[in-house]
Amino acid sequence: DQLEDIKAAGKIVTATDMHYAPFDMLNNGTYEGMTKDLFDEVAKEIGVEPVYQDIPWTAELPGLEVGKFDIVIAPVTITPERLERYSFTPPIADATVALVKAAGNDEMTAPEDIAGKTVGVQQGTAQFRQLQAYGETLGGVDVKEYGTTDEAYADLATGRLDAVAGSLPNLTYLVKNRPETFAKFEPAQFGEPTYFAWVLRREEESETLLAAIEDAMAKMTEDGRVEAIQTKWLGSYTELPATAPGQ
Amino acid sequence: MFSIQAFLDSFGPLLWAARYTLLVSGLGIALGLVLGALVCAAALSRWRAARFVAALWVSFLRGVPLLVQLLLMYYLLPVIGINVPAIVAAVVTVGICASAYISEIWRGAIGALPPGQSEAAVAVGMNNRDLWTRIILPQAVVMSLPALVNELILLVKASSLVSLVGIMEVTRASQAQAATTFRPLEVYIAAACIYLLINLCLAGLGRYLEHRMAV
Amino acid sequence: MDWDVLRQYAPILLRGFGITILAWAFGTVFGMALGLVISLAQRYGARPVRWVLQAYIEVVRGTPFLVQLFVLYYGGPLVGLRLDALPAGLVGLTIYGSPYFAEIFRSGFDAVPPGQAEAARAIGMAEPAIVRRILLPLGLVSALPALVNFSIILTKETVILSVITVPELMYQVQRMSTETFRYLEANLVLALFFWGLVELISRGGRRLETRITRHLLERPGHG
Amino acid sequence: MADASSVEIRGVDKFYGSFQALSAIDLSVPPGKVTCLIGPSGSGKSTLLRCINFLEVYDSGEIRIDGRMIGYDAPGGRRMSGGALRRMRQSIGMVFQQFNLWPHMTARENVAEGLLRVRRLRRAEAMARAEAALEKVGLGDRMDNHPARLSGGQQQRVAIARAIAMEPRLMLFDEPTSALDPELVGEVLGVMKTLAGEGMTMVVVTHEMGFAAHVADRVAFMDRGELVAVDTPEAILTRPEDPRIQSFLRTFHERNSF
Amino acid sequence: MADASSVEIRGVDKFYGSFQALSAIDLSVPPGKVTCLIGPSGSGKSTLLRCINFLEVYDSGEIRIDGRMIGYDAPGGRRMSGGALRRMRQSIGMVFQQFNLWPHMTARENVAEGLLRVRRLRRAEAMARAEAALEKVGLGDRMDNHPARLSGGQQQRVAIARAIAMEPRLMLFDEPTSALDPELVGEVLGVMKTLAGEGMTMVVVTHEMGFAAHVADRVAFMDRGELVAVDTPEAILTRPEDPRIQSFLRTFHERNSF
Ligand SMILES: Nc1ncnc2c1ncn2[C@@H]1O[C@H](COP(=O)(O)OP(=O)(O)OP(=O)(O)O)[C@@H](O)[C@H]1O
Ligand SMILES: Nc1ncnc2c1ncn2[C@@H]1O[C@H](COP(=O)(O)OP(=O)(O)OP(=O)(O)O)[C@@H](O)[C@H]1O
Ligand SMILES: [Mg+2]
Ligand SMILES: [Mg+2]
Ligand SMILES: O=S(=O)([O-])[O-]
Repeated sequence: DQLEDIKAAGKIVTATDMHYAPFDMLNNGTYEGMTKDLFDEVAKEIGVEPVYQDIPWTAELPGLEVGKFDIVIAPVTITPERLERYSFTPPIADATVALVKAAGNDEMTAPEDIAGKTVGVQQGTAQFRQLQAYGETLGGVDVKEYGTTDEAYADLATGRLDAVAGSLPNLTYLVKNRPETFAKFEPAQFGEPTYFAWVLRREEESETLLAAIEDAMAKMTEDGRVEAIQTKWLGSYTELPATAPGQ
Repeated sequence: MFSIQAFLDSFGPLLWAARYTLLVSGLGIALGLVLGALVCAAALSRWRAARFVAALWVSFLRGVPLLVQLLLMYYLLPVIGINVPAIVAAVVTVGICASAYISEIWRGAIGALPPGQSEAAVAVGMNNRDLWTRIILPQAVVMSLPALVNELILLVKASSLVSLVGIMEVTRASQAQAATTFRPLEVYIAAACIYLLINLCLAGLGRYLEHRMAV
Repeated sequence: MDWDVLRQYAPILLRGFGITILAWAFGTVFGMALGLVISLAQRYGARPVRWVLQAYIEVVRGTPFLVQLFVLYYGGPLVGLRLDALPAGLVGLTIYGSPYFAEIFRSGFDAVPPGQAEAARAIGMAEPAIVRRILLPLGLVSALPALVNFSIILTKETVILSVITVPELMYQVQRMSTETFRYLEANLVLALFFWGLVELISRGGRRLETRITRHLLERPGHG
Repeated sequence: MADASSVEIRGVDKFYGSFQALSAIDLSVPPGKVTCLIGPSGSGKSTLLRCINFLEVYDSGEIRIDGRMIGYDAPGGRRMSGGALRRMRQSIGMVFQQFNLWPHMTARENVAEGLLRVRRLRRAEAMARAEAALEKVGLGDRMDNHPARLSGGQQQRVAIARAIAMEPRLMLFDEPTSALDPELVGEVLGVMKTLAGEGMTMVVVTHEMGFAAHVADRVAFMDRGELVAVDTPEAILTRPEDPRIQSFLRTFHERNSF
Repeated sequence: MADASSVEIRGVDKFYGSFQALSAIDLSVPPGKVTCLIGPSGSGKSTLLRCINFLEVYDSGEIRIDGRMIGYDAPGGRRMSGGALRRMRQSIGMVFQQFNLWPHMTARENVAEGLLRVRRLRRAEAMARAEAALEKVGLGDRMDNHPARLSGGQQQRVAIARAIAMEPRLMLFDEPTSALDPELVGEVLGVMKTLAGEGMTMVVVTHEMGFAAHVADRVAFMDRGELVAVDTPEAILTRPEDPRIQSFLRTFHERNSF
C-alpha cells in the first residue's frame, strides 16, 4: 500500500514544474509558491517529509505512471479525460480560463472582443479546449498553440498575438509583475468553472494515500490554513469543493 | 524594453545551475570519448560481429532523439526492474549518445589517412596497439579536432535535456527564472552567455591542441 | 499500444514529419552553403574579415539554438525584424548550422596536402577553380563523415522549432501526448520517424563516401 | 610555340625561420636554353626552382621573367596581385619532385585539367591533347588509371605530360627522372631535348650528370644555399676548379662505370 | 648481427582486378647476398618487393623466408595469424619508394620509433641509436626537422636510416637512391655495401646500374610482370642475351658517358 510505504520511508516524493507562478517558482534557486506552502502542511498532517523535484511538465505524468514519484503536485486542471486515467486530490485553486492583452490596448475589453483575433494558449491544456469552444460560439477565433504559456506571453509582447488565454491565478501574477506590458480583460474569465488539483496514480494501492490527503486538506480548510495561504499568494480566498468534482 | 537589471539579476541562479551543466557535460564528454574510441575500434575491426554491433550502436544512438533515449533510460528501465538515480541516468545517456557521433568522426579521420602510413609501421612488425596509439591516432586526432570540438560544444548544449529527469541545469534554471520574472529574453540571453563562456574554453582548448600538434 | 490514437493522429503526425524534413533539408543545404562561404572567406579573406568571422563562429556555435531562435523570433520585433514562425525557423536553422559546417570544411581543406593546390597554382589556375576542382573534392574525403554527422545532428535540432510554434513533428507529437496521455506511443513515433530519416541520411553518406574515396586510398602514392 | 622566356635572378635570399636556405643567388637563364641545377641534397635546388614561379616567397633580391619581376611589384615592394601572378604562371610549367598528381583524377584528367581551366580549350580538344602528351611519355595504355594505381615511374611520367601539354615558355623540372628506369630516362630526356631544340627555356634540377652533359647549355652547381659556379657543362663537369664540385663528381664516375 | 635470411619465391601470381601484375615468379635469394631487381617502369618490381613482406597479398604460389611461408599457413591455405605475421616482419626491413615517413614525428623520432616499440629498447638507447643511424646517412644536423621541412633527398635518407637502425636480417629497398645526388648515392651505396658485407640479405629495386654491377651478387630483370632472367651482374649487365635487356641497357650507357 502506497501510504504505508511512504510512512515507512518517512518521506513523500513529489514532482512539479517549478515555473508556473504563483504556484511553483524558483526564487534564486529556492523553491517557493502556493503549492509548496499547501503541500508542506499536507505532508505535516500525514507525518512525512516532502521531497520536491523540478520535472518539466511533459515528463511528469509519464514519470508518475512508472513510479518515479508518489504524486504530481503541479497544478493540473481537472478534466473528464484525465479523470479516466488518473486520481485527483481535492482542488487547490480555481483554474477557470481567463484572458490577458497588451497594456494600452483599448480596442478589446470584454472576452467576447476576441472574435476574429489571434489568441495564444498552452498546447494540450484544458484552457485550450475551452478557448476553442468559446471561439466557436463567437464565430471564430484564430487559436495559436505554444509549448508553455511563457512563450505565448512573449509573443503577446511582440504583437504577434492579440490576447493569451490561461488560468486566472497565473494571469493575475503576470499582470502584477509586468503591468507596463500586460493587462487583464474586464471581466477576465470566461467559460466553465474548472479547478486545479494534484494527481495520483489511479490504482487500488493509492486509495489510502488519496484519502489521507483529502482528510488533511479538509482539516486545513477548517482551521483556516488554506485561506491564509490562498490570500498570501492569490490576494483573495475562494472556497473550493472538498473532493475533485466528477471523480 | 530590454531590462539590463533583469539580465544581470539572472546570473546568480544561472551560475549556480551551471554546476550541473558542467558536471553532466564533463562526465558525459569523458564517457563519450572513451566509448567512442571503443565503438570506432569495433567499427574498424576485422570481426564481422564487432562491426555489426558498432553499426547498430551508431545507427540507434544517432537515429533516436536524445530526449527519447533519456526517457527510455529513466522511465522505461524501472518497468523492467532497473532503477538508476537521475544524475547517473543523465551522464550515462549523454555519454553513450555522444560516443556514436564521436566514433563516426574518428572513423572518418582514420579513413582519410594515407595507407602508406600504417604500411610503414606494419612493415617493421609494430603491434596493433602501437600502430594505433603511435601512428594512426596522433594523426587522425589532429585531423579530427575541429569536428570533435564541434561535437563537444553540441554536447554541452545538449546536456540541457537532462532537466527532463529533474536536474536543474542552466537551461532549466533559465526557464524557471523566466517564468517568475516574465522576462524570457533577458534571462535566455544571460543563459547564452554562460554557455558561450564554457564553449569558448572548449574551442580555445581545441585551437591550442590543433596548433601544438600540427606538423 | 493504442493503434486507434495513432490512426487518428496519423495525418497531423505525417504533416509534422513533412515539415521536419523540410526544415532539415533547408538547414543542411543553406547552412552548408553559408558554412562553405565562411570557411573560404576565412581562408582567403583579409585579417579583419577573418577575425569577424571567427567571432561569428564562436558566438553562434557556443550558444544554444533555443536561445538564438528565441532572440530571433521574440526579440526580433523589438528591433523591427518581424518574421513568421516557419521562415524564422528556417533562417535560424541555417544560421545555427553554418559555423559547424564552416569548421568542418576548414579541417577538410587543411587536410589536403599543400602540394595539391601548388600544382594547380603553378599552371596559373584561378583560385575559384582551384577550390572547385582540387580543394573541395579532396577536402570532402576527410570532411564527409563529419558533414553527415552534423547533418544528422541538425535533424534533432529541428524539434526546437516547436518553441516558436512551427508545427513540425515534435510539436504534433507533444500535442498528441498532452491530449491523449499516450506517452509510449508518442515517444515511439518520435524514435521511429527520426531513426528512419537518420538511417536514410547515413546510408546516403556512406554511399557518397565510398564513391569519393574509391580511387584515393588504395595504395600509397603521393599523387 | 611561343617565344621562349628569359629568367634573371639577382641577390635572392630565402630563410626558413633562422635557417638560410638561399644566400644571394645570382643567375641568368637565357631564353631557349637549358640550365641544369646540380648539387648535394639539401643545397637549396628545389627551393630556388620554387622561387622562380613564386611558390616559395623569397625574402630579398629579385627574380625577373622576361624582364618582369615575379611576386613583387618592385624590389622590396608590395606583393603582386593574384591575377597578375596567375597570368605570369600561365606561361611557366613545373614538374614537382613529389609529382603532386591530383589523386581524384585519372591520368588523362590530370593532364587535361590545365588545358580546360587555364587554356580554356573545349573538352574534346583538351582530351585529345592530353592523350597525345601521355602517348609521348609512353603511357598510352594507362590513361584511365588513377595515380594510386600507377607505379612510381608511371606517376612521374604523368606529371611530365601534365606540364608539357600546357606548352609553357619556361619549364621548371625538379628531378624529372628520379623514379624512372634507365630506358625511360632516355626517352624522357629525349622528349626534353626535343623541347629544348624547339626553343623552350628550361631549368632542370637533376642528378643525371649525363643529361647535364649532353643537353644543358649551362650548369649551375649549388652547395649549402650558395651558387658555387655557373658555366658550360664541360667547364663544370670535366674540368671543375672548385674542390666541392670535384668531390661531388668523383663518386659519380666510380659508380657508373662497369 | 643475427644470421641473414633466405627468400624463396615459387610460382607467385598477383592480379589487380583483371590486370596481371606478376606472372609465375620464381626467384631464390640466398642468405647474406644482394639481389637487385631491375626492369622498366611498371614491370612489377615494387609489387614483387611488397609481396615479400606480404604488404601486397599474392594470389597464388608461395614465398618462404628461412623456409617459413609468409602470409598463408600453407600453399593455397588459410591466412596467417596477425601475431605470426608480425613476428616474421620484425626481422624484415623496408625502404619505400614513396618514403612513407610519419609526418607527426621528427627525423629522430621516425628512426627511434621502431626501436622503442618493436625492439623495446630504453628511450635513451633508442635515441642514441637513431642519432647514430642519421649521422651515418649525413643527417646529423637535421634530426629535429619534421619531414615536411626536409628536402626530398633528406627525406629519403631518413627512410633509409629508419630501416637500417632496426638491423633486420632481410632488407627490402625500393629505389633507395632515387632522390639522392650522385655524391650521396655513393655514400648510401657505401652504407649498403657495408651491410651486405656484414651478411645482411638484401633485395634492392634500383635503377642504379653501377650499384647493381658493383655490389649485387645476382641481378634479376623483370618485364611486364615476368621475371625475364636472373644471373650474375656480369651476365646480365655486360653480355645480356635477351634483346629486352640489351635495349634497356643501351640507353643507359649512352646517357652516362661524358
Ligand atoms: N592498385 C592497382 N590497381 C591496378 N593496377 C595497379 C595497381 N597498382 C599497380 N598497378 C599496376 O601494376 C604494374 C606494376 O606496378 P609496380 O608498382 O610493381 O611497378 P614497378 O616495376 O615498381 O614500376 P616503377 O619502376 O615505375 O616503380 C603497373 O603497370 C601498375 O600500373
Ligand atoms: N619548411 C622548411 N623549414 C625549414 N627548413 C626547410 C624547409 N624546407 C626546406 N628546408 C631546408 O632547406 C634546405 C634546402 O631544401 P631544398 O628542398 O631546396 O633542397 P634540395 O637541394 O632540393 O635537396 P634534394 O636534392 O634533397 O631535394 C634543406 O636543408 C631543408 O632541410
Ligand atoms: Mg629537392
Ligand atoms: Mg616501383
Ligand atoms: O575557371 S573556371 O571555369 O573553372 O571557373
